[in-house]
Amino acid sequence: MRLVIPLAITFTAGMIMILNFFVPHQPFKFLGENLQEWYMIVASGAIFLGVMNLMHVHSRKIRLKQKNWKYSPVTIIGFLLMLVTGLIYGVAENMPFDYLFMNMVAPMSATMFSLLAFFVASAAFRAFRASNWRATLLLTSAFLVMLGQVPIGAMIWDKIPLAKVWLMSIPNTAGQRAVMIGAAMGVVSTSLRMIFGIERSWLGGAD
Amino acid sequence: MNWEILGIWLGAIVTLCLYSFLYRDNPFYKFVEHLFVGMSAGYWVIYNIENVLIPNWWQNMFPPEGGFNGIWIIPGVFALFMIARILPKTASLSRLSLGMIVGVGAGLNMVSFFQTNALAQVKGTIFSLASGGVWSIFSSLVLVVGVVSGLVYFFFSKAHTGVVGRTANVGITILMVAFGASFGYTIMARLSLLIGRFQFLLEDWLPTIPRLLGLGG
Amino acid sequence: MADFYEKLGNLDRRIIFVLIALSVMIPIIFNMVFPNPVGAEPSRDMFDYVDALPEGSNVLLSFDYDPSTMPELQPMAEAIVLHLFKKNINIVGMALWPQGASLGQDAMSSMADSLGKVQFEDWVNLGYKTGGGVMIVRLGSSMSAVFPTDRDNVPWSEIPMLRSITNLESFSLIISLSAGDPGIIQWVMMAGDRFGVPIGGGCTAVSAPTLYTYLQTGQMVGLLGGLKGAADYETLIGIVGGQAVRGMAPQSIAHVVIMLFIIIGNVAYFLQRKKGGVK
Amino acid sequence: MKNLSAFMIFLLLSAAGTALADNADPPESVVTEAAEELEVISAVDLEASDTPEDAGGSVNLTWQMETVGSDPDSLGVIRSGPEGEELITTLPEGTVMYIDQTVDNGTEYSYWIVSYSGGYVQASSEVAAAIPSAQWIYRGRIGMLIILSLMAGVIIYFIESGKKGKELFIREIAGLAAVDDAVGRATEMGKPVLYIPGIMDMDDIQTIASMVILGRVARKTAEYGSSLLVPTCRSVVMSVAQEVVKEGYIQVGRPDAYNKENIQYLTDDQFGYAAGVDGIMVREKPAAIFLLGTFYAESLILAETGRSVGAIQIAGTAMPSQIPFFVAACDYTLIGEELFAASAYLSREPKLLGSLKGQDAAKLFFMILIVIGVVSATIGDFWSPLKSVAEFLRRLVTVN
Repeated sequence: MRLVIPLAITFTAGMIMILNFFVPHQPFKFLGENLQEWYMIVASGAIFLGVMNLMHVHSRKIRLKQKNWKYSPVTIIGFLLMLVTGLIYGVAENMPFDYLFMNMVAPMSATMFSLLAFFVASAAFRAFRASNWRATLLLTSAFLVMLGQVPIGAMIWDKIPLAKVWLMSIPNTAGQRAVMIGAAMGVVSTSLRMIFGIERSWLGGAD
Repeated sequence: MNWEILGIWLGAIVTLCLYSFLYRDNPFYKFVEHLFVGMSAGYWVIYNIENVLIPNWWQNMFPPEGGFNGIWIIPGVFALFMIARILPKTASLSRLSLGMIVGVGAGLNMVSFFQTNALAQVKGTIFSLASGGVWSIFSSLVLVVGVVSGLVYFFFSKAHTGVVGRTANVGITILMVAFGASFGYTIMARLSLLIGRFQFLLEDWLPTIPRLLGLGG
Repeated sequence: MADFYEKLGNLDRRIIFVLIALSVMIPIIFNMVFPNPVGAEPSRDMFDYVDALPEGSNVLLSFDYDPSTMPELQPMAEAIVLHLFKKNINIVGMALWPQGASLGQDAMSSMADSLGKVQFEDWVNLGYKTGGGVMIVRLGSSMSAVFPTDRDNVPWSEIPMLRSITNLESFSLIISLSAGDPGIIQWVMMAGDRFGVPIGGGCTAVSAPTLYTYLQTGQMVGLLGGLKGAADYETLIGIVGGQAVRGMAPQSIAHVVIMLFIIIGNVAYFLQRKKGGVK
Repeated sequence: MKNLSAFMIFLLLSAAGTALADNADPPESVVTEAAEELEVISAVDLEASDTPEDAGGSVNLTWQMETVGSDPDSLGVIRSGPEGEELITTLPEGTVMYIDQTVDNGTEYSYWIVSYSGGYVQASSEVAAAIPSAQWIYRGRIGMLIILSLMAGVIIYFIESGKKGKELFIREIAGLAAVDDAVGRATEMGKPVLYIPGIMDMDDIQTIASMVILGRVARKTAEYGSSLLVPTCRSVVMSVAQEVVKEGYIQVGRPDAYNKENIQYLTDDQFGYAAGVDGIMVREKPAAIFLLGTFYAESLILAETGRSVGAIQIAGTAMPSQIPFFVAACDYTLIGEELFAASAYLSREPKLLGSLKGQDAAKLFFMILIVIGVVSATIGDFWSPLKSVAEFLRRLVTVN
């Protein structure tokens, strides 16, 4: 019983979403459009669950004086800072919340993102070794495309940028398509298993 | 107090602290990492309230022009069920909400993946090979063979031996070429991000130091 | 000696990090500009096509992007506008993205001012219209039905340069500067495939690979991909030290550094294997 | 001084000039009046039709404007129906279409367009009528519906035949064969296992697939007795992960070893999450890291840091743009569909293996479709009857 009702809800919601795509008639149109919004609301509301967990984990760390507990207050204060400024002053431009976002959260995001420039370099150095013929192909095509991206490629041979375009438009498209079509089959089959309750371990139930 | 300069300094300090991670884990990184997690969690809570809960839920239930729309109680109840997890007694209610979320996700993904990832890609691969010069024909052939043999690689119920094995080998080869190309191509976009951060540090932040020390304008 | 190669092969990644940082920092500090030779690339095809257009032809330039992709697309917009003006080609600007209209206005009016081009005679900005692909199909039958006025509400009939224009077939070329959807794909499918108008364009580096297929099939005459495409166009029309070309200096050095590391890694790997130092 | 008086004269002159210009207005209005003598243009070729493929309650109107004559100030749409005749909307001049969404299904409505000029109706179009109705299917999606039902049928058939205990073969998937080793190694070294389920929410099918795999991994860690850390980027994913892991521990009889605190939410922020997970990696030094689910740019930030702490890394995603980075930085990578095959592979349950066979049949169908399509399109260039075969196949897979 503890699984039957959730699984029935899953089945109903899943079927409505599928029918909504094929059937313009009511009630599927109404239900389909509403369900998507309901989903958004439930997922957004759930964020409180997450932040309660975050606060719980860090206050526990402080209480039990676990390793690195001294940093936990930073997380809690940072969280409260954004929450309070957001609730009191709102999110309009040039208000404290926006100021903190623009001058702290956004630069932190941009900096984390930019770490990738270093990591692509170290990953390329380590992974691109011609240890077997497949690795050699991976290495060669990456190398050619990199050469084609910058002026030095055309200086060496003016056909190199063309090789880059070919690699990107032919083998890359072919590879991406194969991955995408295959993945779509996996998605259809996984969705079916969910909707028909064949796979139920995600509910914590025995399967 | 100059808020603009303070903002630049805050941005520069957190930037430098995060970069220090490249050397090794250290107290500066730990501090900013914890700050980042906390602040961004707070940001997303406010974001969800302002951009989803108020416009998509509250204002639907209580329209600004007055009245009450009872159907919007349903998502509210589902959201409460979700949050009911914190109490062990009511925790199992959250399964109902999970059931709904997974159902919507599964149904939606099934049609959209099938449409854009399968059918649209298959359609893009149905074309005449006999156009353009020799090179163009060769390229088209590589594309079609690549897609088909790539799909063979994903066969699970056949051992990769014999003809299937050889075709799957062609498939994985093309996949490797594709991955290499994609990797090499993305480097430029990643470097652009780094250039952007360094421009901030060198062109926005550094010039404020002499100004703060009272040197120059 | 095998020990040395092993060390080389397992180089501390922090050395790589430092070199990447330096290769980006130094060109910024010294404001370096590198030569940017253009090979036989889609950007050259694009340039050649525009360059071969006869004087006085009409080109539709659609600004299908917003500020978030400006670093890549705005240099393209400026370079293309400059080229068209220099060739005395009339530009009809429009946008499939709301904020594109004002970005296009910036590019066209600043270039027009410096070259003495006259609004409504040499260029016009029709502004933004919603509807994407469906709207483009309508443009195929009548331009003035979709754009009764230009961006500043000047009626179609009062704009001299639009007298010769009825529908999409009045244009010798359509150029879309595209950051996503709607963008080049809609122009190719709706304007190119249905009405046979040649399509060219510029796009972000991320979306370039998907669009290369249209070059293969001849559905596009040329394409500028990302910063490199913008830099190519600047070089081809003879701008020295343009925005995009300057951005290529740190890119070039960092790419070379990464490629050198790949070479070092492989040399070390092979020498080590030759000595039997590796499994 | 001389300059100043010259300036005054200039000012006076220019003021006079402005006044003169003001006086020049009347002739212009004469021109306008002359234009008004032309007949105001009316709408022609008015067509009213039921809005196709909708839930009803809507009528599409399209028309053209006459080309010769003076433009009206505005247009009015008049509707005649059961409630009588009414002006339903006024539109700016130059408009050529309108959708009336205030009608009832099954009732006939008549429409005409009037041209206003100077506040009066100056011209009127012909009348056009339509009966709005609701449709039961999007016609452009019938092909997709057929193919999808076919595939669903095949997959479900194979699942059923799997349930009946038919022996099913499944090829080796290197990344999944290594799961046991990875967990075992972590146990030997006394280090934790880190499981990262991607950054998307529970509505994402890759996250769902990842949760299923997490259940299997949890059972292994429970059996071996190593600890399992699951930091998540979404609250709902955290909840599901807690359920799944707890269940896994219960199933192997180790509910005592389950630690809820190990499954924690960090932040919804993509890079905030990456920063937090990087911190966990360098401090907890896991011996095995699983990166399974939907990943975007953070994929390499996580994988490179994981690599630097010396963990065995098993990654898997269906995001084509991120696979190359996992291939470069991880020990094993599940590519695309392999991620979805993982739960079947790890559990070896016949019904799940059956669904894999169904997927293979679906792929075979598409491969045949592509090959027939390409061959007929190519030969069709020289022998036209085959061209229509290719066209048919393209239409079949076209979705509108």
